[in-house]
Amino acid sequence: MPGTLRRTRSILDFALASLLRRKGRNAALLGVYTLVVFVAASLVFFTQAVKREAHQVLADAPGLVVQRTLAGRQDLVPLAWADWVRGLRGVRSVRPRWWGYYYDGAFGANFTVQASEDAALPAGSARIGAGAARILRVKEGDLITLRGHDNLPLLLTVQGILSSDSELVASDLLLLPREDFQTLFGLPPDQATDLAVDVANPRELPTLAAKIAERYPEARPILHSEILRTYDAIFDWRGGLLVAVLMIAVLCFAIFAWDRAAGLSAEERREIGILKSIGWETSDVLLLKLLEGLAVSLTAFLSGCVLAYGHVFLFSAPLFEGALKGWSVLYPRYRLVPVVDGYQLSLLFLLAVVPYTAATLIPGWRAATVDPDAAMRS
Amino acid sequence: MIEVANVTKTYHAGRPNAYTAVDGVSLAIERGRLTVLKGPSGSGKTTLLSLVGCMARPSSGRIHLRGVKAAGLPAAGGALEITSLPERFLTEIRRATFGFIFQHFNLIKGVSTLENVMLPAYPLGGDPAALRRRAGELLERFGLSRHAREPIDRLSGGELQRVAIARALVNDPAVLIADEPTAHLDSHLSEAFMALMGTFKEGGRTLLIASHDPLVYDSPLVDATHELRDGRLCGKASA
Amino acid sequence: MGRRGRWHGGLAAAILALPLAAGQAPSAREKCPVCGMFVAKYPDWMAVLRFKDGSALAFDGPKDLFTAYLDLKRYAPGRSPADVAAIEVKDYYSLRVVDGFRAVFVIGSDVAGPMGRELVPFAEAGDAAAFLKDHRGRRSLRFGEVTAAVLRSLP
Amino acid sequence: MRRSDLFLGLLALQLGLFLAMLVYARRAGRGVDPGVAECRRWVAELRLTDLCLFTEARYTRNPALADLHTPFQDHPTALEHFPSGTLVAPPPHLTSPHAWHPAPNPKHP
Amino acid sequence: MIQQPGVLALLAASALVAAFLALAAGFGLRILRRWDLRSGSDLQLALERETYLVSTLVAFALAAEVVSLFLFVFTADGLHGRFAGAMCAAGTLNAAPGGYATLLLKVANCLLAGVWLILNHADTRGYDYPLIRAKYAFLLVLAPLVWVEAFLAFRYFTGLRAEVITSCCGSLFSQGQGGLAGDLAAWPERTAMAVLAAVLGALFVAGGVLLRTGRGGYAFGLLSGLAFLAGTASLVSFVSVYLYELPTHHCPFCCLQAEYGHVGYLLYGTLLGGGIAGLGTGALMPFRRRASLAAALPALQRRLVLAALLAFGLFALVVAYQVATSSLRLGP
Repeated sequence: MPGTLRRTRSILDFALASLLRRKGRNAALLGVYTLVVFVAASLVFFTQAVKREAHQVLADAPGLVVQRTLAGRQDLVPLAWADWVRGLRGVRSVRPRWWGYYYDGAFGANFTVQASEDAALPAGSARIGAGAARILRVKEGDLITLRGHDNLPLLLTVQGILSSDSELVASDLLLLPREDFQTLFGLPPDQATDLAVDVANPRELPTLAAKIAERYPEARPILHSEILRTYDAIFDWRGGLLVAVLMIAVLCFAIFAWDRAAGLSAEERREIGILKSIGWETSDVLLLKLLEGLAVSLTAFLSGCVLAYGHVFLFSAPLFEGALKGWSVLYPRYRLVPVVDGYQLSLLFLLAVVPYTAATLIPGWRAATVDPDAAMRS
Repeated sequence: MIEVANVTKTYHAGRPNAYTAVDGVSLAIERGRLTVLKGPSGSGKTTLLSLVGCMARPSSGRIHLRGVKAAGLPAAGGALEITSLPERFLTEIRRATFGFIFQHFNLIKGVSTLENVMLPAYPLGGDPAALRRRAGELLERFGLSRHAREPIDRLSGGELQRVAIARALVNDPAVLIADEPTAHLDSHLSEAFMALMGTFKEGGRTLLIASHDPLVYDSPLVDATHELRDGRLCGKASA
Repeated sequence: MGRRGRWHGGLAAAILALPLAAGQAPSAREKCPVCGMFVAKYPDWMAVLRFKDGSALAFDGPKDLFTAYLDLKRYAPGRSPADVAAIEVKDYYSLRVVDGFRAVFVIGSDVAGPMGRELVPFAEAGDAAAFLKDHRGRRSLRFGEVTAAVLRSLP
Repeated sequence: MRRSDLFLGLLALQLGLFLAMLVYARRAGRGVDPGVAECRRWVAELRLTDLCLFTEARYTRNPALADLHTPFQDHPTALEHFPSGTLVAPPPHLTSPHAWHPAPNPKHP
Repeated sequence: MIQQPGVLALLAASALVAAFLALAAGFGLRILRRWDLRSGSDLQLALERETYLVSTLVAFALAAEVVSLFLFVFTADGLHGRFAGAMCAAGTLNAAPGGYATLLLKVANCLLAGVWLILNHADTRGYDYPLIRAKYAFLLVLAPLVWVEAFLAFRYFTGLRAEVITSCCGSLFSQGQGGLAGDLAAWPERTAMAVLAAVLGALFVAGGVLLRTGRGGYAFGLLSGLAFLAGTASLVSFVSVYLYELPTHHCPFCCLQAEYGHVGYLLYGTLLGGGIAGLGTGALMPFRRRASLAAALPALQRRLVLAALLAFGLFALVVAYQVATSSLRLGP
């Protein structure tokens, strides 16, 4: 065994020497490769982390949200529904929610306005999310003006700003007392946006949803598990789409690698001929080519993953911010809790290292089977 | 040591560009002697060297090696028949038995002198420190120590050949094969080369040189000469 | 929990009866004396058997509690049904701890507990009847009606 | 110093960083992150249902509560709204009536 | 079809491996038909060179298969949230036809590719290519299996639709359920333990005999195969139960998760390694009398036997440790 090990190390020595001799080209290859791994790994890390974050953060979300649809669009829910739902077995509480969107043309931001049940929030005051405060450039005690449905301005004193730790769920929130919410949007008093239902035993949720849907055909109950599944689906589905796009990049890269390995220069061909003439065997040359490939792909894989880790978890994925933000101006500042597991790593390995190795396999073999006497006959 | 019986080598057999480089050659090379293959270029000398040196397999005929140690191979009456062995085994025999000095030196550019000398031993998996020492000693013996760390590109023709010789010796082969060794040397260096061959012969190595340089085949060190023309032996072997 | 808990699991199981305050959640390491599962993983199904001396056994479901209660010789040697001070089970709908002696249990429903088919406990007979209808239950039983034969009918 | 030693050292360094990243991620995943705890508090208090990642439209701000017939979101595979629209697909419960959910199976670890 | 990064990567890898084996099989067919060692013709030289390519291709395929085997289980495990009723990989694999078949074929192909590489290694030790026909005939069997696997994987993943109601491992691997999985789970624990102990015991005896006398290689190979099967079956039947300390939980996938210290990798890794080495030993037996292998083969077989015994021994130790330290007591 030590013989095999020493042979591998000696051949590795030579593999590195031959990589170093073509510094420029191999550095370019390594750079592109690392970049591909970096982008793929960033994407995978980011989507997995957001998925898990969503699961953790939304663990205490309502067990069931009951909406009403009118001609296929979401509509206000009559408060009478709440009373009926409250009477169902297993329901612990039913809390109507009043919330909506408010577009502020001056700042170009889309805020989420929600009525707060907090008694400590007197009429004429508001509590706002950290991102909203940033956009509006206000601090505690300042005044903000919202334009009501009746075109009258609604003046609110900022009574508090939500902590920056909560930005992932509350960055764009404007929390208003219920009266102000109703004034702002002119909501009928006996209706709410939707109902948040909590149950003691989550096992009972599907049964409850079925009962509600049966009683109110226009109701749309959304289960807690469906909310969580939405985030899985979002980041798997379109994450997969991006990976499909990325795979084209990987493919291009593999073709590049193939070309690079197949288009051996006369110089390299001569070198392999020399090696074979001085006593290297086909499998030695194959090993040489394999080690050359591994040296590049392992370096690229490891550094790409580590860089992606830094990008996503230390710097909150600034490269994706543009894509996630869209044309909105509000973007939460958050730090994701690192998630790296075997699934992601074996996925990245399969996506990054395997195609490259595959692409260089046959050219490597072709190079390795140069006739040993070719060097003599040249 | 080496017996070549009725060996033919045809390249591209069955195709329009088929070409028989060696045609029915039989000869014997004896241990500890200096044998020269002479003939004009294109006469099949190089091909015959590559057949004898286990680099290629003949299209027909037999080559037997005597006194070669090879694990896992059958040796009938001490002679090893190498004509139909897989490349893997041919390589194993080759690197244990033969050292090659090529016409164009065949050194690898961009790699240091020392490493060039060590290269043939890499696949053997021997102790790297011992190998380095051995290569260093060889370089010292040929007066190349000060170039050990330099890339090969900066060396002169004579130095290059001495590096090539050092490389041929690094696995301590029983047979040295040289193909047109003096083609790129001036007379002075060619004589020095032959003197060196003389010391190897005294050291007990078998030498096989292909050349059309009179300085080589007329040298008093030569024990036997075989003349090749158009792939066939012509005339009697002179001993 | 998980692995770390397991290394100490043997220790915890050795101490069979632990004092549990009323309604108090069992420790993460406490295991069901019948099947050996971690009780804390299934808080919704937890059932507790309290003895008069203050000690208690926690189970991961009413089924295992009944298995033990009907065979105390085996699961709590040296004790008899007369030593039992209270039985606590969790009402399916409210998940509140209720008195097991007075609870109603539904069997044969489509709701499965950690050990498969379960006796689903209810504080109120009305709840049990509604559950029986919603979840296609077979029948509801009072505490005294639960026998070894009933347990055997629950795989 | 051989080249292979240098390279293996470099590789070991990278591998070390890589493993450190794994170990750190596992440890970070185990404890409760203060940010996560704060978010959970607000989710519980305000009965929130969604992350505030994309705020440009209502179906991206609250993807789990999106309408079946939101403008632009007329086909699941349409790239209706480029940047975040590529990330946000209609929630799965839109495509099938959730009321037919089967009773959940027994939980296991 | 579910567009998930893992699924895409798996399909791409399957396609790649299938293509590579198609290539290898093509070369194999050519070698089987045209091989003539006595000839020094260009064709023969080209064929000999192709053997290097084929072994490289198969080695690559094995490596890719092993990585994708893990990714397959990970992906199936990660997807369970998308299917109502699925709680781990076991449920996801049941959500569309072909899930289990793909997994089983993946495992079988890993084993076969491993054995092929062992044959190939032995072949390169002989100066007259002693196994050349056997190994390429074998390759022609292996390649269609890989194609079937790729096809099944494709069908499985395209057949996956979210919202499919599936059974989770709780119902799949529970007693009283029909089918192979249910039967395995219903296997009485003591019988399963006894069978595993007997097979492993016999394996060690056979290994000892083989090491000492060089006889009984076929028996050893057969027993290795049996030990692989018995080991897998015992994982479903009783090891899982002790491992999870849940008397009803027979899932063979949960043990891969962090909660159980990833002990599943050790168990499956040792089983797979032991199976490959043991079956390889058996597969080499017919060639022992070849003159060209007389020197090399016994040494190779010894190494393989030692490796197989080491792997299965480790497996047995881990299982014994799990059972001994588990605080689960079964049944009334």
